[in-house]
Amino acid sequence: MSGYRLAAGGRIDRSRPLAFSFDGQGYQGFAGDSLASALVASGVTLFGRSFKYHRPRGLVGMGPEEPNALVTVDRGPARITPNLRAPQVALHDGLQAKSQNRWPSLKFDVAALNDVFGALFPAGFYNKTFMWPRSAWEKLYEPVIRQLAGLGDSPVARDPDHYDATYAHCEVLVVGGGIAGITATLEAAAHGGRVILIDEQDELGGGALADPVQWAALDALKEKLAAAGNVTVMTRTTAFGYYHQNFIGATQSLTDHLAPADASGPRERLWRIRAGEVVLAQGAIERPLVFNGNDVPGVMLASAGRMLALRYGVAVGHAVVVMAAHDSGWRDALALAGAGVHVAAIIDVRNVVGADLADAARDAGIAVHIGCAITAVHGRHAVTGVTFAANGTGPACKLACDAVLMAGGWTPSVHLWSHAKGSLTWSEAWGAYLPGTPIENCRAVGAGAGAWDMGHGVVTAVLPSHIDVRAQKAFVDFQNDVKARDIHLAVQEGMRSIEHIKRYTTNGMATDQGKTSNLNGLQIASAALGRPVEQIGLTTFRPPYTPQTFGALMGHHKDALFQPVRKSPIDEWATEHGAVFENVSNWRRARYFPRGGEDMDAAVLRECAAVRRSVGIFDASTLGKIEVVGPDAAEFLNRMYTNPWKGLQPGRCRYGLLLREDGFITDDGVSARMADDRFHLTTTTGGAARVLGMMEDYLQTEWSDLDVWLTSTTEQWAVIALQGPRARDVIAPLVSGIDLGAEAFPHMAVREGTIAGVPTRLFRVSFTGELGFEINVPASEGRKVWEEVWDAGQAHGITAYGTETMHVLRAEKGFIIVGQDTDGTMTPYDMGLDWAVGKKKPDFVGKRSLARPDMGLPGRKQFIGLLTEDPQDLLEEGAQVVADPDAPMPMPMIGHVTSSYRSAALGRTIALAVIADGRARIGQTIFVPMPGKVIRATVTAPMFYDAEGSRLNA
Amino acid sequence: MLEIAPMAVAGIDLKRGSQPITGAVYGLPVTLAPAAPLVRWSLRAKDAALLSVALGRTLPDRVGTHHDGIARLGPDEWHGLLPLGTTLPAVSGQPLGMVDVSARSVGFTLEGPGAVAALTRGCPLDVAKFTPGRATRTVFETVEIQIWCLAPDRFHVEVWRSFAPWLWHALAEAIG
Amino acid sequence: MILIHCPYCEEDRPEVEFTYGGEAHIARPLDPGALDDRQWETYLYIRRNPRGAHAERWRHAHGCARFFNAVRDTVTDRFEVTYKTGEPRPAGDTK
Amino acid sequence: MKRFSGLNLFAEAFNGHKGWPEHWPDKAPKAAYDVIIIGAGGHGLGAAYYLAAKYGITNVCVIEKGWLGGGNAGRNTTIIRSNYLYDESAHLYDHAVKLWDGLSQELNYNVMYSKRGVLMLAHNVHDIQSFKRHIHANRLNGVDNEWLSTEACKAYCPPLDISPNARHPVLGGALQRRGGTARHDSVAWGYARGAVARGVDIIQNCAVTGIRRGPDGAVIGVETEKGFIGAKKIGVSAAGSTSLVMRMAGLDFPLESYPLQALVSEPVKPIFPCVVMSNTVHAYISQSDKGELVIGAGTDAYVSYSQRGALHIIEHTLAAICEIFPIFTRMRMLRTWGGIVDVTPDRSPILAKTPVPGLYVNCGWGTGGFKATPGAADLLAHTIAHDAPHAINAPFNLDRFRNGRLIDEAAAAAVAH
Repeated sequence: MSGYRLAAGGRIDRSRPLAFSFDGQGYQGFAGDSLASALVASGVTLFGRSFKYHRPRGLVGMGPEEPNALVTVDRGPARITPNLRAPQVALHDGLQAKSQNRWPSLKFDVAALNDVFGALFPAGFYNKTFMWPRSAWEKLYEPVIRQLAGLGDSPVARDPDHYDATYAHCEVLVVGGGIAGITATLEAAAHGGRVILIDEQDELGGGALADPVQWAALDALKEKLAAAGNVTVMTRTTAFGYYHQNFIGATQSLTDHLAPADASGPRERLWRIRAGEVVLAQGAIERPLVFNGNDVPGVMLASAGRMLALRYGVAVGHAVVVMAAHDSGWRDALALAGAGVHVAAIIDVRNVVGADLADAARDAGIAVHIGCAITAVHGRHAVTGVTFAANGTGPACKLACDAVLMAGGWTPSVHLWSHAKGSLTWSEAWGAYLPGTPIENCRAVGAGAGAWDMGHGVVTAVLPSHIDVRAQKAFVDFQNDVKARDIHLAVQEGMRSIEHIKRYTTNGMATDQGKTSNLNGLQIASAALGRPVEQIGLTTFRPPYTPQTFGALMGHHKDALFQPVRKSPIDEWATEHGAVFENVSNWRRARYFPRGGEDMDAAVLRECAAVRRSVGIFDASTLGKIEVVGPDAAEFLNRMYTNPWKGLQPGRCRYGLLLREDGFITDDGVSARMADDRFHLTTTTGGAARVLGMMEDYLQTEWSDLDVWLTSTTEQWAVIALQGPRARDVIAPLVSGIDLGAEAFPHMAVREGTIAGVPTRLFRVSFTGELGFEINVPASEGRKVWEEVWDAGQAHGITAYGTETMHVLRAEKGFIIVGQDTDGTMTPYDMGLDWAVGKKKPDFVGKRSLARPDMGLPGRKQFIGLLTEDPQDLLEEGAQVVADPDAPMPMPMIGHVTSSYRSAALGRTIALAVIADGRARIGQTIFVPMPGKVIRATVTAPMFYDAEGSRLNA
Repeated sequence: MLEIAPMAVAGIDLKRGSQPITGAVYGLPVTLAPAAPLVRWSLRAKDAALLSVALGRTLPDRVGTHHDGIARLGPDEWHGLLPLGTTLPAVSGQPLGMVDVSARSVGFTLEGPGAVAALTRGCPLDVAKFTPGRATRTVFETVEIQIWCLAPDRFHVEVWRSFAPWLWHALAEAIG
Repeated sequence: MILIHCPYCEEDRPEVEFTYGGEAHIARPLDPGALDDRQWETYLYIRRNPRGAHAERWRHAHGCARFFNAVRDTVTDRFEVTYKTGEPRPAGDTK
Repeated sequence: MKRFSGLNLFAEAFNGHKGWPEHWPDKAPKAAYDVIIIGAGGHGLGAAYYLAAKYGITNVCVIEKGWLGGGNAGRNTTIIRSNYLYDESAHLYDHAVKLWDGLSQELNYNVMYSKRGVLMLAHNVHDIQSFKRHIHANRLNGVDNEWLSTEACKAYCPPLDISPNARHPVLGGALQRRGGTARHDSVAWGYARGAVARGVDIIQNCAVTGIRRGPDGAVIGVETEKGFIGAKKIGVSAAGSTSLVMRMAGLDFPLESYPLQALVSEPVKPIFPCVVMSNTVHAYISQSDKGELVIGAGTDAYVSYSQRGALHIIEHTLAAICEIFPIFTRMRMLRTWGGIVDVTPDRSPILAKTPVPGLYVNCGWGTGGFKATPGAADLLAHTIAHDAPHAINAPFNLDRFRNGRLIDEAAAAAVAH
């Protein structure tokens, strides 16, 4: 280990060495180290490459503000995480990290050529070039730019980790576990109620962790926290977003700080916290100084140097120079000296500095240069020295050193405050924005509120220098390579709003989101525009405060728990009998039941033939059902549906058609009147929730005078459709209490009795054109009854069929499927359902819209049948219909195919379509142009089988 | 007629558990168990008194509370959770809506010091303030549920049948 | 996630229990047939869409299941008041 | 206007780039203009550009209450496609796509239009029927859109999970190869620079407070924070704020404004080659040239101008993205933001004359306005210049809400039965 680890001091556990690797080279650190402190201790200065110019970069900060030291951590197969900030990666034994955005190696990166030709790539350069030849952008320029851009590599395999989420509620939430935050927590706890304290670091203390003088007090405060019964403390937890009404999003890291072998349970947990009051104690972030060469590895924030020395026992260098514009730099220098770090000099841009500081520095043997500024930093992969001059313009002095600490003043962290739309006020003293008036029940304390003694300082946009700012490599946004001169260029090119300057230069748009660059950028823009900072405005703070894992935000909703799959009571039977399923809205339904290697066509032809020949059984349980009960039930349905309902006798069923208020069909279904004041409605599978919501809307907000109530019974009833000439024979032995005779129990009737000993609402209805029943039994009994009917049907050659066969059979009869044959733009007249519209009714939902001028004009699409001239030609659903296949493009289309099947009963294909003035075209030939061929078809009525309906009335 | 790649099973095949699961949330023990079969009624009326008479039972009057097996879910809506065998009186012609929905939902119980934390994983209500006697419709993540607080640390959770497997596994994960 | 005070449950409840119902106080005409096309268009489609106080309908779909009305500031998303269906819109908020 | 080119860039490199002039100089408004455009987004700036460049009307002013390109133009997910179902829509959006081609050269401003392809995933039989209907209609309209098998989808977009046991298995997809992305800021800036170069004034940070009409009812100008500005004609292209502006002219509109959120991940090396959309799972995603995954969320449920969104919308969006692309669960969300989208009853735009003489409107683009930018801009300019709509935007009038001739793309997608 090199000599950068101090002999003593810090909060690391020197008795627990940890081995780790960076870019394949082995190093050693101690328990309590971060990856950054361990690498600095090992003499590493070069951490990464910048985004644009691929310049060599070192550590800048020791917290979430770090722009340069981004690494990829590899925790084994499929556990690769890019772009992690080294100072926030807790060291564990066997940690494997590698640098990013370089090729072939960190020390030698070919793309650093960008830097050599950097003058060609100022802010916004990409708008100005790469335009010729036209095609070259996608084929040449963009691929190259993409390859050079990006930082780390994305994971490429499914993440084996899982994530968790929870809500939480408290009376007071404190964000930030520094002295101020802990104090606020204890105050709140004293008033009782639930208090939550969260902090992003792995131990409480915040800035005090770099100030051993406060450790004793800190420990005392922690003991009080532990003693308070109503306080929950969560470390490694980042409050990333402050949403409406004190709703805070936070993520807790649970396993990344452990060696993979020791990790178990979820990797991260999302906390969705509702707080009565929020106390923000997020502290402040130190600002870099903008000067020529301020990005050479080894130039970092003074606060980082202090944190390394006093928390981690690491010297940032053997000869350290502090470049200060703020007293805190002096305090840090003295603290470093006290910890045994050799501080060669303090250079302060100010002409006057407190005598106490100057004296203390001299006493500590530190050379002091007041009123001076660094004009150059020497070294490429590490600092070798600096050149400085009085006022930046006097005679140049050279100074050898291996680290430069920048103390540019402090920026209170007002991120969450701003998420919550609290106002900000400009503070000259801080040279930063401070929290003003909140909107939510929220307050800021500590450094984050500007209520902390950081000493005094001056704000300098760019350090004074004899070098033209255009010639300086003075960086503002390190990661995005934004230099002071880029901001000048943006202003020169007419960018006056800070939002324009930000977007034009990308200042503050890197993964640190401007934590170190926003304020400096603002100052430089202010100087360039000659307007005070307050008039330049401030870019909006947006969640998240720091980048947050997709997985944590995904929470429970992964794999099997992504979304519920709704299954009917018959689903397991279908699975056991080899069903192939399809998703229909959020249900899954058996689509067909292949036997011995059948494909869908073969299976469906067999199932169709079986229903027409003998009997088929079908699971219709997913149909939506609504029980409508109350004295005004019939009146209510009369207003909702196009059909008249008042005349319907108990025990009878009716097909109901439902429109939206705009006159277009939204749902349909067969409904039964069980009693004068009780109806059993059915809806489409996908429409159930929508229809119930729509009906509740009218009932509650328009017709609240009606005495009628709606109850969803979709899941109360399992529905077994038994269809085919033998249907009656199959259930006869199972049914009691119901006369199944054709006269006693005609088509479109309903009866109550029992089947297989289970109470049933037995419907005699048919969606197939055959004699048919729909057996409604309580869902809990669904499978039992299904199996009894199945067994009873064996003697009759009963066949189970799925949704596809159901579709074919109904198509042979021209029954529509809302959502397939209609698309939300079709009226009852378009679909030939005039008979379902109550002509005498003064009103129903959608009636008025049907009278709008264009709703009755010729040329509207109408529902018809199609028979291809070649009976084996199967039209494609969705195929477009034209009158003239030779018309030039764009070819006028008159409609499209909505349903198309092979019909077993007809021994040919059939199709349903909606085409302009379709009913007037019956008998005519239309054309369906497909790639490579045009299919000819004849327009027919949408009815292919048993037009007189003798079978379903049998 | 569209041939599509056959889905052996659409979605991962969750099944509702039938045996109790005991686990812990943040170290607080909790047991998830299927509730015994119950009779369920959806009861609707503008006039609570009329409904009370028709049922021959006293009803809870505050929305969000339950009493004697009946919860008031809304101003005109009550929900009964009653022992098997209880029968719904046949009433007609009155301004009442009474529907037997015994098979529509299934019930789970969550019991133990960790019950509140388990529910809070996916329920946005401040469940800790949900004292015995409270009952309401709410959600667990995207799934609608009813929670009835039966005793301190003891909750009955109602969920529609087809959502039960998802909810069972979500709760099992929470306490696992 | 905003909190909404349900006037029927008489407590603040989380947004995810509710569904939004669009602008409030647009009563369906008693006799739509008597309206001309422009009046019907206005009923169907024309909305105030104000920047500021907005009277709107919500339904406590996963709670008491009732529709109710609210006045909410569309700039801050803050609810000024919620009230039961049928009650008039509280005065003094028509920006 | 100093010409942008690699050569000039090279020359300026030796001159410290001192030679680049302002894109859009600050102007004080003149007393009157032939045309005032309200709203300096891509659509409004583009309309000003085409008025000057194509229709010979240069005495034009664009008034913006904030900073140009700061609304939805700078907040969208930059998706470009034209594979819409109805003839009217297909022609409208394809007009835009044709203009996207070569826009960089026309504006002498690289808008980085990248034809990386837009792939829409089908997850159930209903999706397939709907997509096939689109594909066949597009083919006969001369709009490219092709069906890809499940395996072809995977080949086109390798991060895609095509496991048949997924909650919503990928059954195929509709691919428009000409679809893709462009750089949103560059579009607004390129039009602004081009318009200014042709004599157009751009007045930023100047809210319109009123629309003044003459005795005959026709517009005569606008009241603004900087005083009255006369105008013979006024084009409104104010997106989410359109209802408010139209009310100044006494018009109530069939619009509602909803919050729409989007987010980007931290940048990574190229991993995602195209644009993928899934309506069933509610996700759409692409990767920017910078390397960020650009992800669109759904709209929040309620009318709002707050430009804030709720966390649960982001949760659902990322759950959906990770369901289709499980390799991304360890990626990290860098930034979220919100926009205000103005939505019409049929989810199609309004690009038309209004009942007020001299007042023209372009609004109602909902979540799809960026892709239409050049087309909408050109057609708005045409409609203003001729006081009559172009054949392409004629169907997108206000009358349709009265006579019922809606262009309901959303309804055409229908609902699962």
